[in-house]
Amino acid sequence: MDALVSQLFAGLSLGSVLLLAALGLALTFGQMGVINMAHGEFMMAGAYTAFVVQKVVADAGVSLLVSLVIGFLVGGLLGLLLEVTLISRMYHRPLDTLLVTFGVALVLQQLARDVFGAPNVDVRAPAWLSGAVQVLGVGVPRTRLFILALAVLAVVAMALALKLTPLGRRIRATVANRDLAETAGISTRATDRLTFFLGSGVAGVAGVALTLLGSIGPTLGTAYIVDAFLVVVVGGIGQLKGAVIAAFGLGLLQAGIEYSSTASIAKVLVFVIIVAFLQVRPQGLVAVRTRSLA
Amino acid sequence: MTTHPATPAPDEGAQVQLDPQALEAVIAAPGERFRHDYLEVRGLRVEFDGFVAVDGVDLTVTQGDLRFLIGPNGAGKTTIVDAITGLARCSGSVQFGRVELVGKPAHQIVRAGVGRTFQTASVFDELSVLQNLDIAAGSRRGLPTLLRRRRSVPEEVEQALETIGLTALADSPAGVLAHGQKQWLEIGMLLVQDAHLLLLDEPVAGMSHAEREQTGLLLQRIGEQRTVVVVEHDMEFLRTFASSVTVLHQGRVLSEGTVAQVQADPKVVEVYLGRGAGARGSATEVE
Amino acid sequence: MTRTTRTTRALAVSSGALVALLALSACGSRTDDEASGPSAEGSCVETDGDSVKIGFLNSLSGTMAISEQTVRDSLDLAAKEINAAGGVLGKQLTVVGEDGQSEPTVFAEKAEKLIKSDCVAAVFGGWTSSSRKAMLPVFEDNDALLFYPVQYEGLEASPNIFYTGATTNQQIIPGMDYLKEQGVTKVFLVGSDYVFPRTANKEIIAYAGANGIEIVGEEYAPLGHTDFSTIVTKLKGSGAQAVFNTLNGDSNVAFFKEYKNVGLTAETVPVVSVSIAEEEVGGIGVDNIVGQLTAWNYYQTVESPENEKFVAAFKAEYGDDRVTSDPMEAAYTSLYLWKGMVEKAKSFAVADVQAAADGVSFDAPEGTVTVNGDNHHIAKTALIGKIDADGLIYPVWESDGPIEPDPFLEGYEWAEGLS
Amino acid sequence: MSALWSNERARLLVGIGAAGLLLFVVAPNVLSDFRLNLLAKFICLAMVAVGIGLAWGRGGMLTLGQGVFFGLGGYLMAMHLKLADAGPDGVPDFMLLYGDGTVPAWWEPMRSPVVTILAILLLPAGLAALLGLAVFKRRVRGAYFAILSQALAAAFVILLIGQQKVTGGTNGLNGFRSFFGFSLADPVNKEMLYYIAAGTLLVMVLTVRLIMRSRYGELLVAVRDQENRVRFLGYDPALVKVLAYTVAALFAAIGGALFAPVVGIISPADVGVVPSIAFLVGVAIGGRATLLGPVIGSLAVSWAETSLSERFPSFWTYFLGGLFILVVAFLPDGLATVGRLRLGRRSSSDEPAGPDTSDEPAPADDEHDEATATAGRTA
Repeated sequence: MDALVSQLFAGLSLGSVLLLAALGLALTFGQMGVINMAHGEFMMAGAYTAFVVQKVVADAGVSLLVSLVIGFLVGGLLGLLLEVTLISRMYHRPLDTLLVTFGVALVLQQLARDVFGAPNVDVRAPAWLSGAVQVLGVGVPRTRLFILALAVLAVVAMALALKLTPLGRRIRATVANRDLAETAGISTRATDRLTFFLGSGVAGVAGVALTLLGSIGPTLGTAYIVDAFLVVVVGGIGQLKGAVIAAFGLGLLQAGIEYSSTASIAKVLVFVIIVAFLQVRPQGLVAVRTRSLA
Repeated sequence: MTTHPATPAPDEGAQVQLDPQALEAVIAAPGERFRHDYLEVRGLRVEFDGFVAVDGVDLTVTQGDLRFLIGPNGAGKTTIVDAITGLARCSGSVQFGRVELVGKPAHQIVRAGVGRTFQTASVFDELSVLQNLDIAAGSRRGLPTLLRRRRSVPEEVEQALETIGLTALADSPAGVLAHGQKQWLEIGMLLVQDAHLLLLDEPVAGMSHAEREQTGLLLQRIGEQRTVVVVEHDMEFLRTFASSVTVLHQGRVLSEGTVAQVQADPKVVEVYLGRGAGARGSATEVE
Repeated sequence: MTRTTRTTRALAVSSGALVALLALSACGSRTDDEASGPSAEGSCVETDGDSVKIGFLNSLSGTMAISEQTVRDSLDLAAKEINAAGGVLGKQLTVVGEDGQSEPTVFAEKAEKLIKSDCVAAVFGGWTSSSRKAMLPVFEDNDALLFYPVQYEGLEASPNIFYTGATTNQQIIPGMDYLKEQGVTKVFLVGSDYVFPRTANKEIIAYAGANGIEIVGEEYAPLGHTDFSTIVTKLKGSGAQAVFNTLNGDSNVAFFKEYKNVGLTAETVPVVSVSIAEEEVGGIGVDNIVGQLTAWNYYQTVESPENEKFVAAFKAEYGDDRVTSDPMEAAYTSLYLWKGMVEKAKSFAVADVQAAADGVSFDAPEGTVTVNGDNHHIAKTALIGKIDADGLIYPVWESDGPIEPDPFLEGYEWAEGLS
Repeated sequence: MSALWSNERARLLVGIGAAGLLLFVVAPNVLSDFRLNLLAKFICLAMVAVGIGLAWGRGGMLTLGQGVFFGLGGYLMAMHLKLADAGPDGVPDFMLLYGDGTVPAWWEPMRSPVVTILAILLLPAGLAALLGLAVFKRRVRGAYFAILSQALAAAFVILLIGQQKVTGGTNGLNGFRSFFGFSLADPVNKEMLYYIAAGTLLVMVLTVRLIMRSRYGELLVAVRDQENRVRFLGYDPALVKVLAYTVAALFAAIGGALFAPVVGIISPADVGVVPSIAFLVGVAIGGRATLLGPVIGSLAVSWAETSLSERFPSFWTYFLGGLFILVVAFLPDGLATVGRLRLGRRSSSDEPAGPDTSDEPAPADDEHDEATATAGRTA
């Protein structure tokens, strides 16, 4: 029973990490069709932001909260820069954006290496996040709960923003029908930029959160990028709902298989299951049936 | 929503001309071949994520008919074409030449004799005009033939080139063609593909007046032998060339008959000139 | 006409491959033709002038650059010191540096370049097992010398390689000896999924079986794995009294953060790590790892005049904030050992150096080390260290003097049948 | 027509002659043994690039997982070399060290050189065909295909590393002594290996040339640019794509099979996600859709990496990354096409083909959940 509950939490926790990593992608890839391989590097930038902020703000708790905000801005601005300089020219060539952003990822990694040095750096976790709390008789690390909460918060915030704010409406209108949105007086260019800013900003937040769990180094992003894309693909394009289900589903699956076998086998099996799944539902879990030809 | 891209029509005096004589060579086959070909659509229904785009449409088009589908935006015209050709998933029944098409993959529907064009002329821009037609003519080629290079121009391709007046441009990339020429190329591709049922989605969009005239005559001639369905907004074109018209509204058949019958139908007038015109912004399409 | 054209073309295209195959069978030499040694053409090393070339081959780019750059630094330091002291056999060392790019194939390629194009007398470097395995045939085929400075999984002894890091009986087994002395009876094994951890754990399991220790779990994470919640959950539920950790690189950070977060501590369940040295401590975060144990043969805190000199020289060269670690020290030592061999042989020739190697010793920062001429490893003292709040590691236990290297564990009864 | 044809033929013969002269006469005479062997390695990598040029440049299939096929070819060859070195009924050294000292049953067939060569030619290509059929029939394409192929490479590497007893783990397979009976320590044999690689590359380039100029080649471009349009001409685009994908996999496998003896090692580091993308870099820079662009691009990048990265490791990354970004973003046809007159609009990647759906109803503004709002604009 204990094992079951703790594995459930391990799966949810892994799912929340995947979700944070994939949420920004769900926006940029899902809504705009841009395959941003540098998304992982935006997360890396967020993580280094936490490192830098902690140098300035001594208190670990305060600096974490400050970092979340600044990390969002750093990730977002990097994304904005990328959108304005490169991606805006390439909306009709989705596969080429994949390659270009891969090049950007390489350069950003090297930049991090040159600026912060190749060795990993450390960000201290605040005292109120250390240790574990008892949930259903199982010790769950507070950091994991924090990230779970953060992921849920981010999803809810994004869903609300898309649904309720004028910006969200503009994004949805643009995604749904670019020409019509244009004629309705929406600046689709500005909307694209904002969408990309938001999506990349969430990557920055994810990066800050990841400092609580793992290492902070130039290659931090590469560990997550493939998984994050798989979440979006499995979830179904353009679907926050799908991404949420996919992230937690894959998290639980990975944790479950890992518990009864090994991490390596779990990883391979999850990949195999995803490929098989896409055979059955190439459009992902939650798909919008349209006349578009994807 | 503007339907017609503001593509400049090719120069009025362009040398390019359709060649009806050559057409005769292409479709010279005895009319017998097409005798039993007719399109029969029953209870066609297409749903997009809860939104019903086509709702129980019945349609019968016989050989020799030049049927026009009209209706305001969102009426489901293109969706019907999509459903017939296997692009949109649908329920109901679509039979052509007594072969059930619903449920077949698109390429097999084509092999059953159904051909279509797209609203935005979709030809292979990077390939030459000749290559475009050659590909259209070759869906039954085996792998050994495919893996060899083309040594000579197939006869039907040569004739189609003449028919659509693009012989001189045979080796130019299709991407450089004027809009109207691309539309003709698409029609040429349908001809070499030996389609018995031709579904044309706005074939004269963006064409000059003279080009429309020529295209209309071409379609009329083709329509004598084969089954032709045209989705079109251009009312003048319709009045000149349609032999029958089906008016669609909100996914249903609103009215059907000759041009005169349809124009006199009060329901049609209501949809086009009543509330529909302002709301949908399609007044221009009605003239 | 068509027919002929195609035939002609087919002929033309296949002729290339055909010619190559024919040529191969005509002038290629079969393996079984002759048992000729590879170095038929002889070495191209220049020893006539007043300098001699040596090669340093470390990853300066890619994932391993973090670690290997530090090794390169200490190699450079040793070369500088040796040159300042008059060189080797009166000849100044000219260093040819190459980047292995963290890729085994590049290591093989660059090793060949150093040997064949640069004509170096010896090559120093390599870190991962795969880079060493990739270079091994190159050094054997060209009869050249490699000095490899990193602790590794053992089960290897090439006449063309000198291993100046620990083999398993100088690091893994002492680590277990220590745990046994502490009365630990239940050990959990966690490692990255690759050759070193798998081999090490195989030996640990055999050791445990012979010493009444129960292995309560054995878990492997893919390289670069960052989510350890499941593994740590298993660990926590296993009743382990100690953990033997062979995780590599970034995974350590995620592992120790998770370890701490579920409430495990060095006091309740200590972790013995064999891949965490001084420079990794900062990246993991001292908070997360303080009090945990490591098994090495050298720490910056070793108290000896040689080490004080080494640390001081290193800091003077590269800055006060730099730390020294076991692989760095082993690399530093390797250059001095080669110097000792060359001077004993009074020759730079590979065969002479090999012949002179046995018994060459050096008062290294870690203590006196001696080359074993049979297996080309060196005798070294094992040290168990504890990570302190200042980020340094302090020895808490040491073996009874230098341990003779035994890469195939031939001297251990329990290890029979392992290899 | 006939004049053009013979002219073209003359150009072809001159091209073959020049390439042959360069590869078979100039290079072996100018380069040292070491450099020649290096060139052989680059040539093996260029073989993958030729295949990618066909699949991606001509067919629009951006495959981020060619490392899988490269690795399969390499490992199959390496298995044979290890078994051959071990002698009849012998056990490869690493299995003695890390495994239980027995050769697994699925290794046994590789003792035969004939079976090995057949396996190299058939297994990876067969896998590609099966995979391609499964994926393309379900119309998984564009970005989805790219990501899926990347995931495949990631899974392949984890599998290789995890099965150390039978694959050598991270160390891979290495330390080959002979190649079909010829000692690899002998420079003469290494040189012959180079000739084989160079000849093979030449054959591959000519094969791709034949394919590009065949009707199938035209059809492939048509599928790349307007997949649905091709479907509505009565073809099954999946089959068209599968063939090109299979050929690309075959080339990658042969490249891998020669890579193992040339370099002396095949390991997970050569076949994973990053090397798989690295294969693309040369192709993109050289010119993905051209015949020679991928080959020359790949050779040039390999060469530049070797000669520049050791001196300027950090600068090299910026340079390569920057060049890659600029070429893909602003010169999608690669450096091979600089100065060539471009005719017409070029859509190099697979845009959604077919009709724009302009009479699709505009989604309601805010009543529905995101589901309705987020339709459309997918690749």
